[in-house]
Amino acid sequence: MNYGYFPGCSQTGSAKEYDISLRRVIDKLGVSFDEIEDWSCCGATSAHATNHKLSTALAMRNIMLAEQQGMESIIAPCAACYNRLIMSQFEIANHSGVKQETEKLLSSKFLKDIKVFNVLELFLKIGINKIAENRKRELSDLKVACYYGCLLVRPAAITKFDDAEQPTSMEKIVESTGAHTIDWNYKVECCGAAHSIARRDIVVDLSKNIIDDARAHGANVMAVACPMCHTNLDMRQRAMRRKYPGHEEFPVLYLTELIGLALGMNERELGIDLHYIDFKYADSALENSIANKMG
Amino acid sequence: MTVRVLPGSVKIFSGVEYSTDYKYMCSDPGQNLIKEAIHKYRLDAIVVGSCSPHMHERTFRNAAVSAGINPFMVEIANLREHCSWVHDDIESSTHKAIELVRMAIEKVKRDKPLTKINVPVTKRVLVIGGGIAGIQAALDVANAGYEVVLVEKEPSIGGHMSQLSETFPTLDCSQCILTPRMVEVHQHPKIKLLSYSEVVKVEGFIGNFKVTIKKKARHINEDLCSGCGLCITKCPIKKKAYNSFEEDLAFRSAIYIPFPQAIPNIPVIDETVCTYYKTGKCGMCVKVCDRQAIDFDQKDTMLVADIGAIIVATGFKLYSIDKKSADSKYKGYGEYGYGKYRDVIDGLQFERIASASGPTSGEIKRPSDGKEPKKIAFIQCVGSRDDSKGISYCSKICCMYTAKQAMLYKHKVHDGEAYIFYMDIRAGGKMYEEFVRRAIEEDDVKYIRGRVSRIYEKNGKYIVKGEDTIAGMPVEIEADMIVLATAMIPQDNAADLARTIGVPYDKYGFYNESHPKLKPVESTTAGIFLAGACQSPKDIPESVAMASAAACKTIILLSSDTLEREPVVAKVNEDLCAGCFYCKKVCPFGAVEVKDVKDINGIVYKEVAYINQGVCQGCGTCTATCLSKSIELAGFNNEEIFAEIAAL
Amino acid sequence: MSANTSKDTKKLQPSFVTSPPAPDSCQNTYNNSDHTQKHTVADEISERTFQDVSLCYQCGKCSAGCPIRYYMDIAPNKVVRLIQLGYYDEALKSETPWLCAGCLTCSTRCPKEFDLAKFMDAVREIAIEKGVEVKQKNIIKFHQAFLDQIRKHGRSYEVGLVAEYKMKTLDLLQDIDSAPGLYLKGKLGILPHNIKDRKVIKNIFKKTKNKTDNRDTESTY
Amino acid sequence: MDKQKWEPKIVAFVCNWCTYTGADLAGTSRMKYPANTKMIRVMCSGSIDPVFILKAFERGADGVLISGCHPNDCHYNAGNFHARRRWDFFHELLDFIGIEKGRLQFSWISASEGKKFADVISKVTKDIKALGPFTDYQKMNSEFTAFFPEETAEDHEVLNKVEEIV
Ligand SMILES: Cc1cc2nc3c(=O)[nH]c(=O)nc-3n(C[C@H](O)[C@H](O)[C@H](O)COP(=O)(O)OP(=O)(O)OC[C@H]3O[C@@H](n4cnc5c(N)ncnc54)[C@H](O)[C@@H]3O)c2cc1C
Ligand SMILES: Cc1cc2nc3c(=O)[nH]c(=O)nc-3n(C[C@H](O)[C@H](O)[C@H](O)COP(=O)(O)OP(=O)(O)OC[C@H]3O[C@@H](n4cnc5c(N)ncnc54)[C@H](O)[C@@H]3O)c2cc1C
Ligand code: SF4
Ligand code: SF4
Ligand code: SF4
Ligand code: SF4
Ligand code: SF4
Ligand code: SF4
Ligand code: SF4
Ligand code: SF4
Repeated sequence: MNYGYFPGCSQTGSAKEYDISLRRVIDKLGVSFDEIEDWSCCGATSAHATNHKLSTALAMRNIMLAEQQGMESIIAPCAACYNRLIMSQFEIANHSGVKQETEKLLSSKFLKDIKVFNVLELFLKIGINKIAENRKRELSDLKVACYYGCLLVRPAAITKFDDAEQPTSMEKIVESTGAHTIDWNYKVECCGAAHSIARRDIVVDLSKNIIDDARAHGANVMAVACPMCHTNLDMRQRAMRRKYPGHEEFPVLYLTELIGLALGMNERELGIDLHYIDFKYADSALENSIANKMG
Repeated sequence: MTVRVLPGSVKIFSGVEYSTDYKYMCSDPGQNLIKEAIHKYRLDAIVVGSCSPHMHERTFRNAAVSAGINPFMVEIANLREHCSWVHDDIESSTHKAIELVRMAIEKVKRDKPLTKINVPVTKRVLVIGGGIAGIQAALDVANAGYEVVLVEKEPSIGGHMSQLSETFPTLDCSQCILTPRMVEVHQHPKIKLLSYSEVVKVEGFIGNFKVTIKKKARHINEDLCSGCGLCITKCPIKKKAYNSFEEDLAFRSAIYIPFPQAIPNIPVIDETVCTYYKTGKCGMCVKVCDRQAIDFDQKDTMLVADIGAIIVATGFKLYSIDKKSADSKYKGYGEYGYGKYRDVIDGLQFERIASASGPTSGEIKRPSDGKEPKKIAFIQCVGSRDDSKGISYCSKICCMYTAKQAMLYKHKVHDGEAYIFYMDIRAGGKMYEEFVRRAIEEDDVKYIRGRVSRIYEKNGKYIVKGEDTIAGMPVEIEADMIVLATAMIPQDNAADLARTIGVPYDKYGFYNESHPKLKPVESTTAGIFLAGACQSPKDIPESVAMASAAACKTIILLSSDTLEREPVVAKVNEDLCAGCFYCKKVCPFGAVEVKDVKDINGIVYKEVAYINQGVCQGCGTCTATCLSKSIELAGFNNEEIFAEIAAL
Repeated sequence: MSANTSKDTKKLQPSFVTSPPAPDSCQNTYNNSDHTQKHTVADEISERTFQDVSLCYQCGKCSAGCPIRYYMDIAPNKVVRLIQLGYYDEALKSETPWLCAGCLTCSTRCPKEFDLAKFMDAVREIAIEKGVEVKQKNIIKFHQAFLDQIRKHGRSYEVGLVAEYKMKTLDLLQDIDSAPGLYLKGKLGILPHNIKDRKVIKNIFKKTKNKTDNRDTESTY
Repeated sequence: MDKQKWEPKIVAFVCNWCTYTGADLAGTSRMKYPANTKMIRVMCSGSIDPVFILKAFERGADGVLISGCHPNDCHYNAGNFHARRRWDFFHELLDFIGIEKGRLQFSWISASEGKKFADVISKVTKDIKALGPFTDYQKMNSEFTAFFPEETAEDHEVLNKVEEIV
């Protein structure tokens, strides 16, 4: 299978490891990407927060490029990008005039229907049994809180791939790595992503609630599928501790890193060492789990 | 308009034998004038230029009849409401009056004598559904001296009311007022109760229905069983099936009577859990029953009944917040956990918990750990008034039952706190608003205006995230138990049943009344009436009022031996009919049937439409639809209307 | 932001309010407002969001679930209410639309299927066009800085973003605990990724620039 | 024809239960409207055959009005639903055969809308007056009438929909 790839801006910077781990993992699973050539920012949050026409045009430029480069579908690993892309597609398809207006701005016409997938859909498409089959490590001592954040499954009427309130697709994927998942309350609560810089105080509070609930329900690691979530939940833990001195560090991994671990890669290969909160999946654990499996 | 000139003007139209004018044509002297003219000039049709036919058509038709001509050979030109009263200009209105009379003349020339249709009436009423509405209707009809067949799909009658604890607005015990009624049904010589039965087919038409009823196998011989209940106590299968009467808050045995006051008080064996049906062993019930009433081989049986009128009283169902299948028109509440929290219950479950005969003997305990909830939250309009979940209407009764339940809670848990999240309080009814105020003022129930966004569990408590939209403040309550006032929706099979018996239903599945104001208990199908919550959400007083009204309407129908109907019905010309059956598709009343046409050898060579004159209501939709123009509506056939057009 | 406060412009208010008891402090901030105008702010919002504001029946479920609710000056449902009734000034001046994180929780749960997140987008957009003074200056500056990066490079360039944001807000200390860390971990590039076809991006920005926006081109939307 | 003195001839097909009764109410309320319109009463607007309209034009009507109960308010539940579907389509057809669309008008008038009835009649009369006399009626012949029944595809669709709803 071959997909068009829209990395999104964060993947080139603060979420480098998401990009790295995603590429490594899918390569191992026998899938490859073609990065959309000369892609540009989808405009996420700031554009649609302030100018709807700009927002649609910025997002749709990438869809247009994909179409012109002969792609049928695109993977957008960042939840915010994914959301912007499908919402813009929805606007164009459902509201009169938007399509023409956007085509004018891009001086080109939309001819095909390009399907945009998020990273969960990607793994479901690849087949979670594929992960299980290629498993090198048994992550059975991990109790994972799967965090979808707000934009991955919403709005359900448009995303159409999982339940908006009680989603389960990420759990299915994580369980294919041999790790356990927990049921918790903050799966789809927002971490305040958009305000990461301008209102860090809000982000710190919201992210802390999310981490606390995961811990309270017995999780020892969290899986995310969005660079913005990761920034808030990982990087902001220092600020969290400043504001809430009792805060204990809690590791937050990208879903792709978790899968990478299961496929036998190490922290360095997956970029886990780039996180703020250390996560050492010690080789002892590896041995333990294998021993457990044998015994 | 100058009336004076009319007689002379219309006299010249062909076919007019005599014309005259009179000031009060509908008065006795006026009518006599008509009768005399009929005799004197041997008239065979008359046109009256007068007021609206809706006013005096009947008067003039009767006059015609007494003078010996067919009542349908009378046409009325509406010269008052449609001409003299609405036009000032004398010349043009006089001209119009002449034309109106001419149109009527042209029509009457083509009118055919018609006779009223007489259909016999079977003096037996079918009541479908044995809730309070069905019970009330059955008793009223039976007390008027007519036979009633009451069909109830469950093993016992009683419906939802039998599950309620106490009822608003008086807080009297539901069972106490219902049980005597149920017993009365059972003992009434005119009522035949068919419990655990369903209507599977309805044929025929008003006064003459033929109804097929399936009596499901209870595996108990009803004639032998005394209802002693020994079999139930001895049945070893005790916890394999949820007790649906207790809203799944308790278990029941494989052989069971739904609840102690059940009517009839005869058990049913649940084949899906009984050991005998699984392994062929056990038979404990057989051993203990000294009346040999257990009959494992009993089969479903079909009964056919001749029925004159039908009352549908199949009630409602409570919406559940569970996740629904993708094709369902409803959606569940993921934000409230799709029903995964055990202490988040619905209204009927609370009724059972508050009921003295319920699983907790009336003590307020929460299902998860049996502890008494000290803080309870009620959430109104769950499902209702929610376009996104598929139910746009207001369920009408939940404001009231929520107030009632909060009160009952406060009466039983004195140190408890009760919060109600509401959007509006709809308490229109006698003593209803007073009842709600009592909950607030005397029982200190806290009403918070705002829809709850989310419920989740945290350390054994349920966090209710709300907003007080009046104060403009966010609200978070840590409750021990939550009661959802979920919507009243139609029964699961409401649409199927509607199609079986031939009543129309709305987009939700509630049955349609014939006119929302003036014919609220009639369905649009003649001879079929509606009662209770199958028509729309209703409380008990309304259900009962509607049931009595429906009963009264059937009694009116049954009080005569034959039914006379206006002969304005459609008829098919079988030679022309192409058998396309478009007419069958459009007929709103299902009056069109398929008829085989046979040649002399008795071999069917074509199918044609046949219109059942008892069912046809004379709307004429079929006539306009028929491409081969094979259908005519008596009294309004094409020839008559063309003549009117031609007379313009 | 330029304040267009002018004492003699009439306060925009619902037509049923006859004598406005408006204290000076809530005098309107528009430069082109007049309550007799036919095309109201509510109409404008309906057009941009393809949904009528009258859909909302004020149940409050949006506010009940909003993760940012506690930081807002007024509840999200109240912003809708103000627009429904024609209290445009109050709605546009509220911090709430600026604090809204666009998380779609409200839109997902609204019983009337009203897309409140989209509504908030439109309110912000109109507030900018009308030149309403926004109290959440940092948020607006962040958006400006973010979009400037895209305009210049075609992609968001985090170093540039943070630098520009700092310049705008003069809040030089705030992110000090993460930015150096990011450098050390090799996550922040020193140079921006410029896309090739920056012309088209510039063009999009130019063409979609809000008409009534008359501030300097470099740092507006 | 003397344009000055010319008065349009209008035929209204109305249903017995709503519009006819509404017209009665206009009468009892002494509301005034022009006398150009003559009414033909049918049981339900669903029973109005398009042929009736063509016949009316053939007979020199300058305009035709169809009026029945409001949707959902039909005495027969679904009759006017059929009417509506049929008319949408027929309206187009009329245009196609060269009769100005404005000559055929529709409205839904309930039994309690006497005022509306008077208003509608006044408006229709005005509209038809503005269109001037319909002179093509001599050219019309039963060909049109024969032409109409061919249009089944649309009816098909309507019928199928109805089946789902009823
Ligand atoms: C939680 C709750 C609390 C309430 N509290 C009050 C209160 O305090 N006061 C008050 O006035 N009202 C109250 N009500 C309302 C009351 O329950 C209803 O008004 C009443 O039950 C309606 O009666 P019904 O006979 O129309 O319908 P139902 O009670 O639903 O009875 C319908 C009957 O028809 C049977 N049936 C269904 N389909 C078929 C079929 N196809 N063939 C044969 N039989 C069939 C059913 O089994 C049932 O027995 C409450 C309702 C709820 C949900
Ligand atoms: C402003 C208003 C608007 C309404 N709008 C609607 C609406 O849109 N839809 C709707 O469904 N309902 C509406 N209603 C309600 C509706 O008017 C009533 O439901 C209905 O009129 C009640 O009918 P009734 O026969 O019970 O009483 P009434 O209409 O009051 O009739 C009672 C009759 O009894 C006579 N009478 C009284 N005392 C005696 C006596 N001692 N001896 C002899 N005769 C007596 C009276 O003169 C009167 O004729 C409205 C009501 C109001 C006030
Ligand atoms: S106008 Fe009608 S009511 Fe009046 S006298 Fe004549 S027939 Fe009777
Ligand atoms: S079946 Fe027999 S044992 Fe059971 S209740 Fe009836 S009579 Fe009693
Ligand atoms: S045969 Fe069935 S119903 Fe009878 S006692 Fe055994 S399990 Fe119970
Ligand atoms: S009756 Fe009350 S609780 Fe029930 S739907 Fe209506 S407003 Fe909501
Ligand atoms: S529509 Fe006409 S031709 Fe077709 S079946 Fe009915 S009567 Fe016969
Ligand atoms: S006239 Fe109406 S009710 Fe009678 S058969 Fe035709 S469509 Fe059915
Ligand atoms: S949830 Fe929807 S309907 Fe309710 S207040 Fe918010 S926007 Fe309005
Ligand atoms: S989109 Fe905005 S208003 Fe809606 S819930 Fe999220 S933050 Fe609150």
